[in-house]
Amino acid sequence: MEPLSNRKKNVAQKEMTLSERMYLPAIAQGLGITLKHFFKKKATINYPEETRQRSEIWRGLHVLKRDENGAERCTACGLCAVACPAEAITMTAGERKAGEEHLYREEKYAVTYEVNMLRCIFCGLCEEACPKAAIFLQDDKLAPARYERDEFIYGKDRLVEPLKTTETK
Amino acid sequence: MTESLFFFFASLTLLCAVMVVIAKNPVYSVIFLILTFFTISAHYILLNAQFLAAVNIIVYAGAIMVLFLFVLMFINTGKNVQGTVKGSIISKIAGAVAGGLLFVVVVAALKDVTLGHPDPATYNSQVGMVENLGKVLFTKYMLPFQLVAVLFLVSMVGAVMIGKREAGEQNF
Amino acid sequence: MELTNENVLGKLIAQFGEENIVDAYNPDGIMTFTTNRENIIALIQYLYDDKDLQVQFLTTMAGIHFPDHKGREMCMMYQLHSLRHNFRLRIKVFVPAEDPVLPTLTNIYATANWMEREAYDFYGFIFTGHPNLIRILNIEEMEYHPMLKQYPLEDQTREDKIDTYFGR
Amino acid sequence: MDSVLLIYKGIYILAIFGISLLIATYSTYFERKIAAFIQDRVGPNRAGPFGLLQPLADAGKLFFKEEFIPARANKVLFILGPGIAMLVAAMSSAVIPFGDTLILGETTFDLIAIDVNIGVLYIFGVVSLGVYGLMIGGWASNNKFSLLGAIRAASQNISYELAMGLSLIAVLMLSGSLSLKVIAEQQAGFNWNIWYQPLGFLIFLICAFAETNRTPFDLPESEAELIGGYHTEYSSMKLGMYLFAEYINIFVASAVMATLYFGAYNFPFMENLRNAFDDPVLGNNVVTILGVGVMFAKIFAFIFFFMWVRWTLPRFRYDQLMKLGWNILIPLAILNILLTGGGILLYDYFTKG
Amino acid sequence: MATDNKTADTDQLQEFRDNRDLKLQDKKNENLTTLNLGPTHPATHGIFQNILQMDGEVIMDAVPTIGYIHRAFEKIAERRPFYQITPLTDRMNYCSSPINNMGYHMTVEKLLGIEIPKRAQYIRVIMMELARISDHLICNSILGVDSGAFTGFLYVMQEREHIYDIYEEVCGARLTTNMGRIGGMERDLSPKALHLIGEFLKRFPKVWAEFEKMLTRNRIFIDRTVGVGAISAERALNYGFTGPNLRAAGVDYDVRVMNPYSSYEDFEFEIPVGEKGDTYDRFLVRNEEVWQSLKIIEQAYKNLPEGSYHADAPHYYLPPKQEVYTSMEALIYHFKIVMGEIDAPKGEVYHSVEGGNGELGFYLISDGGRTPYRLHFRRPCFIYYQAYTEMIKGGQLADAILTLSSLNVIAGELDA
Amino acid sequence: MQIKTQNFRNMSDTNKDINMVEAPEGHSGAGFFATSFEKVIGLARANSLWPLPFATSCCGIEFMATMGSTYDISRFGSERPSFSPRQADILLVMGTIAKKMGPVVKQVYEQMAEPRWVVAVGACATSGGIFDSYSVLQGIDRVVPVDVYVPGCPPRPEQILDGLMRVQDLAKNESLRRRHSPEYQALLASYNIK
Repeated sequence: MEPLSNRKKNVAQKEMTLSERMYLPAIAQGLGITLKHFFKKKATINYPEETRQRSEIWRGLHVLKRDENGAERCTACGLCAVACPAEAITMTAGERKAGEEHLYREEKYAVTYEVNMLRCIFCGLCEEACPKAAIFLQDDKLAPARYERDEFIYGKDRLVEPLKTTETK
Repeated sequence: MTESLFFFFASLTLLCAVMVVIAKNPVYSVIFLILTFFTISAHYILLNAQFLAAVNIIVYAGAIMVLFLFVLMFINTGKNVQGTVKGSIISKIAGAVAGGLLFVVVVAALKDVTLGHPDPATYNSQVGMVENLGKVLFTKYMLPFQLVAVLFLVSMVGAVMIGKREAGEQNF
Repeated sequence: MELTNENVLGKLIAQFGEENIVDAYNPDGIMTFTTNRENIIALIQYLYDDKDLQVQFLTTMAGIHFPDHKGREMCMMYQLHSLRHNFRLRIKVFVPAEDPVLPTLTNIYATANWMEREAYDFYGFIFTGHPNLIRILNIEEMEYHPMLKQYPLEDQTREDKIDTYFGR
Repeated sequence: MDSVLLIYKGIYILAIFGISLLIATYSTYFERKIAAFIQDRVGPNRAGPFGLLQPLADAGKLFFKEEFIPARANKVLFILGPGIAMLVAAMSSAVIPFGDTLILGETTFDLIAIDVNIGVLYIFGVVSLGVYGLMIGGWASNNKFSLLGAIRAASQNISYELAMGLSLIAVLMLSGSLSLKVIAEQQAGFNWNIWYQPLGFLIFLICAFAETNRTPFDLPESEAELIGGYHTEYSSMKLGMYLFAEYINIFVASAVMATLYFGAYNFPFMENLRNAFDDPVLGNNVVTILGVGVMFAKIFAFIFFFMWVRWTLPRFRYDQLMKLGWNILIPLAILNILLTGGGILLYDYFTKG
Repeated sequence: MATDNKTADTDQLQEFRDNRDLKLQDKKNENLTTLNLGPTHPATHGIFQNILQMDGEVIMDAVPTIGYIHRAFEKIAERRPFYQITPLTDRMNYCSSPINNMGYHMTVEKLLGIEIPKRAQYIRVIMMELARISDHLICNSILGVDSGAFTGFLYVMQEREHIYDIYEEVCGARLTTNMGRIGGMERDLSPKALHLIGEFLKRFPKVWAEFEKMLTRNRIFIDRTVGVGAISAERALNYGFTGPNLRAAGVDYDVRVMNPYSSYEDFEFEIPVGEKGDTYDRFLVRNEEVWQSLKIIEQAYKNLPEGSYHADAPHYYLPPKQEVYTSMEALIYHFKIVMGEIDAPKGEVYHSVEGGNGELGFYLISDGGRTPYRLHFRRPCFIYYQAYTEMIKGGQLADAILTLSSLNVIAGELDA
Repeated sequence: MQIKTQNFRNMSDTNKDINMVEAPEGHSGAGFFATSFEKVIGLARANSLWPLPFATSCCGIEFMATMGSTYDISRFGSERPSFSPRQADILLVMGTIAKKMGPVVKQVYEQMAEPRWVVAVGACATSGGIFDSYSVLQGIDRVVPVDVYVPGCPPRPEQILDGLMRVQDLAKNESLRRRHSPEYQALLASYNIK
């Protein structure tokens, strides 16, 4: 077929030369390459003892952030649930009562907030959708493997960032 | 010791040979045939003919029977062959008659054979060894040996011709 | 010949008549027009054989379901491409939902085989003359054509979801 | 045969059997490690220090895995298959001289299990039987992939046996003996057969790869095509026996190559070393023990080579494999015989007049 | 033709089934073995089934079955807002998801009429070419694996890890990248990402040359692949082949050149073509394409223009987070976009990109709602696999496996 | 090369157990021997888990990375992928399982020899993930019992290795006779297997 463009470059096969026909030179060459690698430094990372550096924007396990005073940022607007293509987020909203200002930043808050980690595809759309900087996908944590299905419904107890005081424990 | 071994191997040989005939599954037949070759090789070893023993195993058990088995496997693919050969009564009778005749002929031929007993004084136990065998083959039996070689060559050429007949087809 | 949407359309109308080439427009630079199932194969064959056009590449075929268009609910879209002239065109055929029968394109394009099977699988189009019109992606025991708009997407057995949150 | 020698032979045979098993076991480990190192990985390192207990873990697991006989398989043959493979593989190390003589007190011990005068033929015969294990096992599984594997194994082994035998004949012409012990003794010092038989060795090497079903000739079990080939349906220790048999075969093939072409237990300047000792018995024993070490070093080198090649080359296709065997190797082997014969004649002509 | 859809359907179906059974009956030759290749055969690298009729090792006929991972992409796409479809495209050809992502984004941008700044286009080009490299890398090294040479695969997989590092730095994921947004990228290339790309450009050519050295001129490999699974240019076009598999047959059709998108017209590169369209040609073409991709990345990396990484389209492109927290207007846009209430115009668009495997097309019909009315994917693998039967007939089992891996049929794309 | 593994430590622990069996009578009984023997076999199994990579889609590509040099699953003794179900110890289901594929998964599971474990890798295999559609099985635990779930879409190789280590934990602590236990039989029966 005549060319459709002027950028054609034929890479088609060349005839084998005599030395190529004899198998051995190419085999020796291949053996040389593998032997070179035999003595090379190994690329393996000894997980779990060593962990590989992940990028700072890696989309790992979710966290519900607190603000600088330790109050929960989430205001249960539901945008993350709408944005979730896997429909993995569910929540129920509640009104903040008097005296709870140190717990919840806004007047509305999420009474329950559940992420189904099995459904979740870690696409980051919830993080992008959140207008309150409440939900983030951490780069330093991965969702661990577990034995039971129920253990993957992450409620607020596992999602909300621990308070600074508990962190020091 | 040697005698008891001989009887052991002889009976085993006969048993295996009978099993070759009566086994229903052709694959079993082949396996018994292989066993038969082994026991025959054992006889060779009893006769101090180690070379023959080894060659018998290499050629018959190691190569020819592999081909037998190979072909059987090909034929048997997927189908559960029960091995019952359905022949007419006539063929059965014919088989029996032919077998009987052969038996009679063998008996008649061997009736008067006197089994030679080697003289212990002159008997050379090394007669079955490779060196002696080679010497005999290349001196006394030179012509038959060459003829056999030619025969082999002819049969090989014939086999190649048969194998080549299906032109343009990829075959094994 | 420089292929432009206009002169190709003119050529086709001259060949097949105005009543068979309707609704021509360029939504995205690709000429789109509608024809009917009586002419579709002849049209594509003509495009294939014509020395000037050389439209010899079937890019894709897609079924579309418009439940609101009465009498022409089912649409089949053929997108063709002339590699020689880098010219694309899109042909649509509308058929009623009760009678989603179209002639097969497999005699011209081998690639149409599976595309038609896919359209059959998804929408229930029936292609007369197709060598092997059976479901391709779904299990054969399936009783409906899932891409039709009236059927739900979701797996009906899912338990871990509360619909009220998702705005749908 | 006196009783001391008989007991010695018994112990020796057991020892050789044990060593074969041990080497086969650890071959799996080395295979994994070598593969890993070639591929820039570290390989097994969790089971024991450096992963040294890995073969034991595998064996333990395989022993306690469920025995499984497919419903439509031929039960007798299905069990027989791996047994034959294992037995035949283990039998072949009997005639290999792992060392020279060891003199303890009055008695002289030959470091060879059975010194038959047809050692080469024995090896050859036993190796040719090895294919039955694969064939019977593959056929009995009643699985098409297994059957294809079995068929491939059979035709491959038969074809390559021919070239192997022909390449051997050249060595036999040089040595004039079928006994491995004699062949080993002839290569004293640095007078190895490889110097006279480079082409023959190459052919033998290629055939050894084919006979042990190693890449590039691993068609009977090629994973990408036949899943597991003849052992697709095998689980548990029966699979283990097949894998074992393969590694024992590699060990034996390496030993045979070392014996036939690389001077067996001989090493350069061994005579000088032997004479350096005042006590001839001590000298002999030291050289013998060193020789055993040298022999095993050669064997390990070959085993390494087997693995090195496996992780480098692509495999052949069935018809190409056959073509290589019949159209290239066998003519080459015959040519090699002719060359060797001519060489011997010329040598005789010039030396003996 | 019967008017009742259902009965017509079932009658027709029954007739076709009968026909098919008859055909199979004919083929039930005594000498033929039926071999079921798949759906979990190791060499299928994904899931599809082939029932082979074999005469010994030679394949006489094959009946392919697909749909084992049919996931109903097109149906799901009709139920999701535009921006939520990007994660779906990730999972189509998962070896080169950025190309899918960006192809889809470009399609929607075409519908919405958004013009993308040069910088964003160049970033897209870099990402797409990296994706092409990783795609071809897998395909060619898997060809090695299936022919028994496992090691080269692991050598190039290490390089793929470096490509993944770059992805990770750009979008935060390794494989299902969900990269970019409608209207540009979600963030600019970070200095670290730029550094990683530079490193990659330096290191990769050596690795790739080594990989080529291991296989390209090895006679065992040449014998295994030359003449295997060949398809002529005419048949290939009739089957709708595109991409490397068509180019291997000698047709220099490349969407990047024929219908340039995302500034591909700015770059200097060649279209490698083969002659016979066999497995070896496909291998060579992919090898060369990797070099060409490297060339493109190098050019884009050197001439990366300054400017914004996204279009100035507040109706469609999410405002920066900081503004959402502070400005009311941005918050409103933010809500509207996330809820999917963007004003998509009515219309239909077809846009195609040169995917890792060939022309990857998106045919989008919008009725102005929050979701596409219809989104059809032109999936190259779906088209290739159709020709597979024809390509392997008369070959051996081993050929069939190499042909399959050299076609690079990816089940996720095949079944959609 | 530096080895700092806990498994190694465990290994020597069990060696102690074995030694203790040979301790004077009165301290050990048959039951004790049985447990330590079980432990040894458990350890052996844990360090020799041959996977059957049932890779259908994206997660399969990440499994390739797991097998690759950087992550190297062989460190756990699991680099020998057994594509024949008879020889495999763990079934790694990676990727979407469509309803058309469901019976195949079950068949493969049935063909596996005991002991067998199933790991569902990735969102699709565990729950269907984003593919909540008419054609996708919503989690393979509807057809076969799953031992370990690995979330992620696809999981990083680290997570796959994590799942493998969970299986190792299971294997170490499992009774040799798990297969005969009524609970296990009931579990299989609930899936209508055998």
